Amino acid sequence: MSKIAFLVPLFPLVGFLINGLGRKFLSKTAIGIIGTGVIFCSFVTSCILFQQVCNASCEHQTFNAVVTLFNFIKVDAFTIPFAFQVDQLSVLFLLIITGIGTLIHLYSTAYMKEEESHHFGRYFAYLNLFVFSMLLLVMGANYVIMFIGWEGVGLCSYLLIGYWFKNNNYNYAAKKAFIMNRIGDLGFLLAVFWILLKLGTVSYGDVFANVAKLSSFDITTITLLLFVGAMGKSAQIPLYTWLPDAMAGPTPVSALIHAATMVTAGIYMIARSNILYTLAPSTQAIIAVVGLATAIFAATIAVKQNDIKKVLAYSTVSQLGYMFLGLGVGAYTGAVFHVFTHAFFKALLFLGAGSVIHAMHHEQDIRKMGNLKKHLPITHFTFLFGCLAIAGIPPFSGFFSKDEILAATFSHNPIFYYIGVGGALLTAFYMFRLYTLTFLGNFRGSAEQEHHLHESPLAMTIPLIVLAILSTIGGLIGIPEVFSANSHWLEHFLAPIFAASNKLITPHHLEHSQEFMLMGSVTAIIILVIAITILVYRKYTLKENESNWGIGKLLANKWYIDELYDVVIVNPINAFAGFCKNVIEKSGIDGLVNGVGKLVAYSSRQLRLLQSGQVASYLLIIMLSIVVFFLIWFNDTTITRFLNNIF
Amino acid sequence: MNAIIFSAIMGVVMMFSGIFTQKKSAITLTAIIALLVLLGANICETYGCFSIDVNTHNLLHFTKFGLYFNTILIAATLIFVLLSGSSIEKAGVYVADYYALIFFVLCGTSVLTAYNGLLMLFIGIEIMTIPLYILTGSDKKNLKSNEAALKYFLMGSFSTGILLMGIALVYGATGSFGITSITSIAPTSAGALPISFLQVAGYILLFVSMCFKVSAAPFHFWTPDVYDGAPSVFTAFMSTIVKAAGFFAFLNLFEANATILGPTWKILITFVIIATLLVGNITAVFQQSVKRMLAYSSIAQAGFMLFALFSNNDLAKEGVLLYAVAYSIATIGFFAVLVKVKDHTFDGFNGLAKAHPVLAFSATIFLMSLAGIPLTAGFFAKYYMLAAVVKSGGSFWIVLVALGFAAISVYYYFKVIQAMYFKQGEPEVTSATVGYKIALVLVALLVILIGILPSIVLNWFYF
Amino acid sequence: MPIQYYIYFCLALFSIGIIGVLTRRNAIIVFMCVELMLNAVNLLLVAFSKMHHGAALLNNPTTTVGIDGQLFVFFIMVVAAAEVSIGLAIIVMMYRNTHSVDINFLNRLKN
Amino acid sequence: MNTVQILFFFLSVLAIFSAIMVLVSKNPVHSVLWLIAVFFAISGHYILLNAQFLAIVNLIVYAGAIMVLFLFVIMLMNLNANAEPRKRWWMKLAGVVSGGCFLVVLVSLVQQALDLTGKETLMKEGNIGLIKNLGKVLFSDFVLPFEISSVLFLSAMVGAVVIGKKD
Amino acid sequence: MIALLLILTPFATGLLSFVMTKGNFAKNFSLLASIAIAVLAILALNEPVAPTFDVAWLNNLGSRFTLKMDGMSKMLCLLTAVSFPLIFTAVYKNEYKNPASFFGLMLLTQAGLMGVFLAADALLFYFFWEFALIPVYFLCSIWGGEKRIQVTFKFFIYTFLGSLLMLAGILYLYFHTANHSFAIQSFYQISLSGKEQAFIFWLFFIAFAIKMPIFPFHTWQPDAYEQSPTATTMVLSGIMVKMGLFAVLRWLLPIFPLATVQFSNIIILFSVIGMIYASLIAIRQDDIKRLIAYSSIAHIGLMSAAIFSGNKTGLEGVMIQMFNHGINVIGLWIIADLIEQQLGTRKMSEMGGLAQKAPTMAVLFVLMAFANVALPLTNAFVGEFLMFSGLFRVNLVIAAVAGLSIILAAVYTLNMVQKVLYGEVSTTVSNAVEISFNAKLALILIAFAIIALGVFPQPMIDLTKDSVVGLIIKK
Repeated sequence: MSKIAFLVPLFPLVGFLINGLGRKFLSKTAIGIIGTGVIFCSFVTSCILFQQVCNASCEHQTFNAVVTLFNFIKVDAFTIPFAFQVDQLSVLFLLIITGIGTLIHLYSTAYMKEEESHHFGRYFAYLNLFVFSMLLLVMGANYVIMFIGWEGVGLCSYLLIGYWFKNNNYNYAAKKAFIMNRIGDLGFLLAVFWILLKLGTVSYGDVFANVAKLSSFDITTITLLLFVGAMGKSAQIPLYTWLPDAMAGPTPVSALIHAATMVTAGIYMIARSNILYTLAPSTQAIIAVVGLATAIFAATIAVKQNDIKKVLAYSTVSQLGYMFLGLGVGAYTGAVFHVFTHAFFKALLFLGAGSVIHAMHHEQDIRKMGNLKKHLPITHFTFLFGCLAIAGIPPFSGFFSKDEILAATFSHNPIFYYIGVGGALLTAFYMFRLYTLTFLGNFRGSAEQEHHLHESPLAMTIPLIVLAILSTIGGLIGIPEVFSANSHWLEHFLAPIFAASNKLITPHHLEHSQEFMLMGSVTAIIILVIAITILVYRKYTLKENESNWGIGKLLANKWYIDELYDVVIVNPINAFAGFCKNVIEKSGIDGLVNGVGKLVAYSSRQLRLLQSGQVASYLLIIMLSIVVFFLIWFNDTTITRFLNNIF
Repeated sequence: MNAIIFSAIMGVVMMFSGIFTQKKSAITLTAIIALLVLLGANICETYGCFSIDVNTHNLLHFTKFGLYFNTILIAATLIFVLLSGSSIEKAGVYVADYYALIFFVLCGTSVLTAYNGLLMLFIGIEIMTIPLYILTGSDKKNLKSNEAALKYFLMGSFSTGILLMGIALVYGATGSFGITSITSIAPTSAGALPISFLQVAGYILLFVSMCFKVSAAPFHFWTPDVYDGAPSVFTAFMSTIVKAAGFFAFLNLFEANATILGPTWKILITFVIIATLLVGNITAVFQQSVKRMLAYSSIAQAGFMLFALFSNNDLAKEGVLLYAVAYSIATIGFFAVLVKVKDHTFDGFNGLAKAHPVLAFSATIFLMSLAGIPLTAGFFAKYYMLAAVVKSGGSFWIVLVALGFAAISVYYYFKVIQAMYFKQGEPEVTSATVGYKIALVLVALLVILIGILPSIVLNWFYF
Repeated sequence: MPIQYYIYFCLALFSIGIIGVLTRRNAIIVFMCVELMLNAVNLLLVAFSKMHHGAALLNNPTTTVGIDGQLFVFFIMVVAAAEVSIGLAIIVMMYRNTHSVDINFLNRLKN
Repeated sequence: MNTVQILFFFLSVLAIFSAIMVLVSKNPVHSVLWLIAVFFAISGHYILLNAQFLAIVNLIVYAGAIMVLFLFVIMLMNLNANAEPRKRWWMKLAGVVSGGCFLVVLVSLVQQALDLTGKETLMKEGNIGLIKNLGKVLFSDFVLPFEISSVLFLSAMVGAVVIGKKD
Repeated sequence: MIALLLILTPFATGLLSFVMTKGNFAKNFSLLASIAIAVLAILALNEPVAPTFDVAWLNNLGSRFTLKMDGMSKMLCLLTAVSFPLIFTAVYKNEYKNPASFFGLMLLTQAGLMGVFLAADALLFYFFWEFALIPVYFLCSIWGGEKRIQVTFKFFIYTFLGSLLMLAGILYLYFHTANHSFAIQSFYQISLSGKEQAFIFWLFFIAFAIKMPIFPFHTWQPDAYEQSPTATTMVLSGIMVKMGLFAVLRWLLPIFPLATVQFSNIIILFSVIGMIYASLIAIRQDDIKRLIAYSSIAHIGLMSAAIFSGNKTGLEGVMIQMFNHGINVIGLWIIADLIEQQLGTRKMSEMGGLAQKAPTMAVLFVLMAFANVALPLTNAFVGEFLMFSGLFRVNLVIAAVAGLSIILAAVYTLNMVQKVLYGEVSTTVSNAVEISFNAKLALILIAFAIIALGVFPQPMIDLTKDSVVGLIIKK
C-alpha cells in the first residue's frame, strides 16, 4: 500500500529533469505548470500516504513501512539500502513540504515572471530539485539516505541563494551557506560513521532497536555529532550566520527553504533519533542551552534590522532556537508541532514580504515603506495574521506550539522558561515593529514607488490566503490538554514515533491552574508589548543619518559575529594557507627537492675542478690513493708501529 | 688463437691496402671484409675449428666465455666500422693505417680475452694501448688531440710502471706469473700477515693499474681529457671495445683471487665503485660538451661494471657480457650520431629531431639505453649487475647508492634528448647517407631487441 | 744477499722515479723517470728470479725455476723500446705544434 | 763484508745517487747522462746476480739505444736548463711527500713481513741468466709472447709513421 | 587473450599512428582505436573468470610474460579504456603540431598503463611502469607550456628515482623467492622478517608515493599538471596516479603485511596532513589548473590513507574511488582546458561571468565541481563515504581531521566555480562562446557516469570485491 511512496520524490525529480533540460525550449507558462504540477502531484501522493498512515494509526496499528528500492551500497561491513520510510513523522513532513512547496511554486510563477525564460526554467528546476532532496531527507529510511537529502538541500540552497549569479555578494552568501552547512555535515557524517562502526547499520529501525548496545559515551558522542549537523542545517549558534545572508536568494526560496522546510531538517533529524537523545541527557542539556541562546540572540539582532527579509531571517533563527529548546527539554512533539505551525506562518510572512518587495520594486528597507495597507490589502491582512501567529496570540497557531514548548521548559527548568518568554516578547516586539513600519504610518518611499504600488496578482495572493488560514487554524491539531483532554491530536498521531522516548521521560505535568496562569500572563504581556510597539513606530519618520550607539549599534551590527569569525577563524586559516603555499611548499618541500638537484649541480661544479688538466696532479691523486689503499688494507697498525720506530 | 693470428694478419693486410688503393671507401670495404673474416675465424674457434694448432704452453687459455666475449668485441668493432667508417675516412690521411691500428688493438683484446698469466696480460695490454696512443694523437694539427695523446701516453706508461711493480711483487711472493698457479701457492706461513705481504701489495698495485685502464675513480683522470681530445670516432672505439676488453681482463684477474684476498678486498672495491659512480655521474652533470659528458658517463658506466668484480658470481659474468654489449652498441651508435653533428655542445643538438628525425630517434634510443631505461639493452645490463650484487648477499645499500646515481645519470643523458626534441635550433649536420641511416636504425632496433629479450645475447653464451 | 735489500733498493728507485714523474715538468724527463721505474721493476724481477732459483736449486740442481722472471724482464725491455719510440714521436709532434714540452701547458683539456 | 756485498752497496748507492741527480738536474742533457749512470749501475747489479744476458741487453737497449734516442730528441729540441720554468713549490713538495709516503709504507710493510725473513737471492751462481738457457726457454715455452711482441713493434712502427710523418 | 589485446591494441595502433602523415587521419584513427579498446575493456568485464595470458619470456631470469585480470585490474583497465576516447573527443578540436606523434604517444601511454594494471610478474610490472612514463615525458615536453622542459624533467627524474628504488626492492624480493621467480604468486609467498620488511617496504612505498603523489612527495605534480598539454594532464591525473594506488594494493599490502601494519599509522598521518595541506594551498590558488592539481593531491591523500586503514570498507572505497576520481578529474581538466583555450588565461581572478556566455558548460562545470566535493548522488560520495568510514575504524581523531578536507574542498571548489562562472562578465570572458559539440559530448558522458555511478555504485563495488578479499585474507 505504501508502494507509491517512491512516487513522492519521483515527481519533483521528473520536474527537475524536464525543467532543467528543457529550460531553453519550454515557455514560461509550461515551466510554471510543470514545476508546480509535479509538486502538487507529490502533495496528492503524500495525502494518500497520510491517509493510509492515519487509517493505520486510528486502528492502533503500528504503521512503519520501509520501502526498499535497491541496495545503494553493500559492502562487507554493512549494507545501506536505498529505502524510504513512511511513518507518522515522515508523512507529516511530507505534507508540509509538498503542501507548502506547492503553494510556493504557485507563488513563484508570478513572483519570478520578469525573469528570462531559461532562468525561469532554471529556477523551477532548482526548486524541484530542492523538493526532491528534501523529500529524500525526510523519507530516507536510514541516515545515509537522509544525508543524501541533507547535502542535496544544501546544494539547492546554494544554487538558489546564488540564483542571481551576476551579483557576487549573492554568490558569497551562497558559498557561505554551503560551507557552513558542510561544517555541520561533517559532524553528521562522523556520527554516521560512529553508528556504522558500533552497530554495523544505519537503518533507523535497526539502530533504534539496538540502541542498548551503545555505551553512554557512544550515544553522547553520536548525538552531539548529529547535533553539530543540525546546528549547521538549522542555523544554530555558532553556525547560524549563513541564514541571514541566505536572504540573497529570491523571496519564495527564502520562504520555502530558509523558513519552512530545509532549516527544520535538524529538528526532523533529532526528532527522528529521539531515542538516542533521550538516552543522552547531557546532549539534551547542550541542545536546550544552544537552542535557547540562539532564540534570544537572534531575537536581539532582529530588533535592530531594517531589511524586511533580514528581520524575518533572524526571526527564523530565533524560532528554530525555540524548536531546539523543545527538543532539548524532551518535548519532541512540541518541537515538531512548532515546525508545523512555523512552516505556515513563516512561509506566510516571507511570501507576504515577497509581495511587498514585489510591489516596492525590490525595495527591502522597511524604513522606506509605510502605510502599505492601503495599497496591498490582502497582503496586509495575511501578514498581520502571520505576525499574530508568530507573536503567539491565541488562537493563532503559534500560540499553541510555542506554549507547548515553553510549558515543557518550565517543568524542566523555570529559568529557561523565563528567558524563553523574554525571547517571545522580543519576537512580538520586532515582528510588530516590522509590521508597523511596513503597513502602518506614512509612506516613506519615493513618489515613483508610490505610483506603482499595486496588489500582487492572484497567483501570489492565493498562497497568502491559504497560508493565512492555515496559520490561524493550524494550531488546532495540538490543543493543549489544559483546554480539553485528549484534544492534542498531534501527540497521539506521533505517539508511536516517540513511544520509546516517552517511556523513559518522567512526565512532570504542570498544574492546570499554574499553566493557565502562565499562559494568561504571558499572553497579556505580549499584547501589551504589541500595543506599545505599534504606538511607538506608527509615528516613525525616516531620518537621514540615523546613528546607533551603544547596544543598539552592537545589535545593528549583529553583535559583530561575522567580523569575529573573520578574525578568529577565516583570516588565520587564510594566512596559514598562504604560509603553506608560499613558504612551506615553495621554500620548504619544493625547495628540498630542488635543493637535491642544486646540490648535485654544485658538487658537479666543485668536483670537476679536480679535473685540473695537470698530469702531475692527476698522478699525485693516484699515488695518494695507492697509499690510502695500503693504509686501508693494513689497518695502518703496522705502519704506525713502523713510524713510531723510526721517529 | 684464430683471432690473434687473424687480427695480426688483417692488420698487415690493412697496412698494405693503403698502398694498393687510394680510394678510402675501398679501404673501409676491405676493413669490413677483414672484420667479417676475423669474426668468422673467431666464431669458428668457439666451435672447435682452429687454423693452426699452437702450443701456448699454458700462457693462453681459451675459454668459451673468453671467446664469446671476443666475438662480441669483434662484432662491436664491425658495427663501429659500419656506422663510423665514413668518419674514419675523414679523420685523417692515413686511413689504411688507422684500420691497421684498429686490428692491432683487436689483436691485443684477443690476447686479453684469453690470457692465462701476468706476462700475457702485460703484453696484451701493451698491444692494446700503444695503437691507442697513436689513434688519440692522429689528428696531428689539433692541439687538443696532441695534448690528449701526450697525457694518455705519460699516464699510461706510468700505470704500466705500477702494473709491472705489482707483477714483480706477486712474482716475488709466488714465483710464478700464472693466474691459476698464484692461487695455488697462497702462502700460509704463520706471520704477521695472513697472506704474504708481497702478494697483497702486488695485488693492490695490479688493482690500481687495472682500475686505471678501465678508468675507475680515483684513477680515471686521463679519461675525460683523452676522450675529449681524441678524434670522436676513435673515442667511440676506445671507450667501448677497448674498455670492455680491459674489463674482461680485470675481471679474469681478480675472479680467481678474490677469495684469497679476504674481506678487505670488498672495502677497496666498494670505495672505488662509489668514487667512480660519484665522479662519473656528478661531474657529467655540469658538462657543456656532449663528448666530454660521454667521457664522464663512460666513467660512470665503468662504476656499474665494477659491480661484477664486487659480486664475483655467475650472474656478474653474464652481466658483464651483457653490459659490454649494451654499453658498446649504444655508445658506438651515439658517437656515430655525434660525429655527424658539427657542434659538440648540448646546444649543437638543438632541434635535431625536426631536421633529422632518424638521427634523433636513434640517438634517443642509444641514450636511453645508456641511462638504463627499461626495454633497452642498457636496462638489463644494469639489472644484471645489481642482481649480481644482491645475489652475492649483503651490501644492499650499495645497490641503492648505485640506483641513486643512475637517476642522476638520467639527468645528463636526457639533456641531449631535450635538446634534440624540445628545443628549437638549426643543427649543423654533415650529410648522412641512406645506408648510414638504415644501419643506425637497425642498431637502434638491436638495442631495443636486446632490451626485450636479453637472452639472445646470453643464450649464445650457454650454447 | 737478503732479498729485503733488493726490495728496499728497488722500491727506492721506483719511488724516485715516481717523485720524478710528479715533480718535473719537462715531458721528456717525466718519461725518463718512467723508464727509471721500469728499470727498478726489472731489477726486482731479476732478484726474485734468483731468489726462487736459489730456493729451487737446493732440491734440484738442474732446475730452471726463476727463468721466467728474467724472460719477463726481457719482454719489459722490448715493450719499453716500443713505448719509447711512440712516446718520443708524440713528444716531438707536440713540440712541433707548441714549441714546448712543458706538461704544465697541457691544460686545454680540463674540468 | 765480502766483495759481493761491497759491490752491492756501492752499486746501490751509485744508482740511487744517480737517480736523484736525474731528478734534480736542471739541464735535461745532464738528466739523461745521470740516467745512463743509473742503467750502468743496474747492469752491474745484473752481473752480480749472474744475469749476464740482461746486463748486456740493458746496456745495449737502454743505455745504448733508448738513451741515445732521448739525447737526440733533446738536442733536436734544443732544450736547456732554463727551458723548464719553476714548478710551484707545493706541487713539488706534494710529489715528494706522496712518493715518500709510498716508499715508507711499502718499506715498513716489507719490514713486518715475516715470511720474507731468511730468503736470500742467489748471487753469482745459478745459470739461468745465461744466454743459452734463456734462449732455449724463450724459443720453446715463451715463443708465443715473443711472436706476439712483433705485433707490438708493428703497431709502434705504424704509429711512428702516422705521427712522425709530416703531411 | 583479451588481456593481451588490451595492451597490444593501443601499442600497435599507437605505432601505426606515428607513421601516418596526415594529422587529421591520425586523429580520427586514434579516436576509433581508443573506442575499440574501450569496447574490448567492456567485453572483458563480462568474462566470468579472470582472463589470463602467460608466455615464456625471460626464462633464465625467472620472469614470464604473465597478465592477469582480476576485478581491480578490470576496473582500472576499464577506466583507462574509457578515459582515452573521452579525452580524444574532448580535445578533438584542439590543434596540435604534429598530431600523428601526439596521438601515437598517447596510445603508447595507454598501452603502458594497461600493462601496469595487468602485469602479474614483477619485472613485467616494472617494465610497464616505466614504459608508461616515457611517452608521457615526451608528450609533456613537446606539447606542454612555457616551462615544460624543466618541469617535466623534474617530474621524470623524480618518478624515475622512485621506480629505481622499487627496482631495488624487486631485486631484493626476487632473491628471497623460493624458486627465484618474478611471478606475483612467488612474491606473495615470500616470508620476510619484520626488519627486512620494514626496509624493503619503504623502497616500494616511496616509488608509489611519488607516483600517487602524497605529501611530501608531491611537488612535481602541480607543476607538471600545469605545464602539460591538457590531454596529457588528464592521463596523468586521471589514470597515472592510480598506478601508485594500484601498485600499493597489488604489490605492497600482500607482500609486506607486517610492515604495512607497522607503518600504516605514519602513512595515514602523512596522507591526512597532505590532504589538509593540499586543500589549504588550493584555497589560495589563483591558477585554475594548479587548483585542480592540489585538489587532486588532497583526494589522493584520502585514498592512500584509506588503503592503509587496512579494513575492507576503506579498501572497497579506494577501489571504486580510483575509478570515480579518474572520471571526475578528467571532467574537470576538460573544463579547465576549455576555459584556458577560450580565455587564454588560467588566472581565476581575471575570469568571471562565464556562465552567461556558456551556460551548458557552466552546468556541467558545476556538476563536476560538486562531484569534486563528493556531494551525495555523485560517484565520489560513495567512495569517500566508504573511505572515511574505513579510516574512522582506525582512528577517530585522524578521520575527523581528514574530514576537515570535506569542508576545505567545498571552500576551494566553490571559490573556483564562483570566480569562473559567476559575477559580471569580465573583459577576458567577453568574447567567450559556448563550448563545441565534441567537448559537450565528452562532458555529458562524464556527467552521466558521475550520476549513474553515484546512484548505482553497487556494480562497481561488486566488481572489485574479490580483490579486496584477497588483500585482507593475507593479513
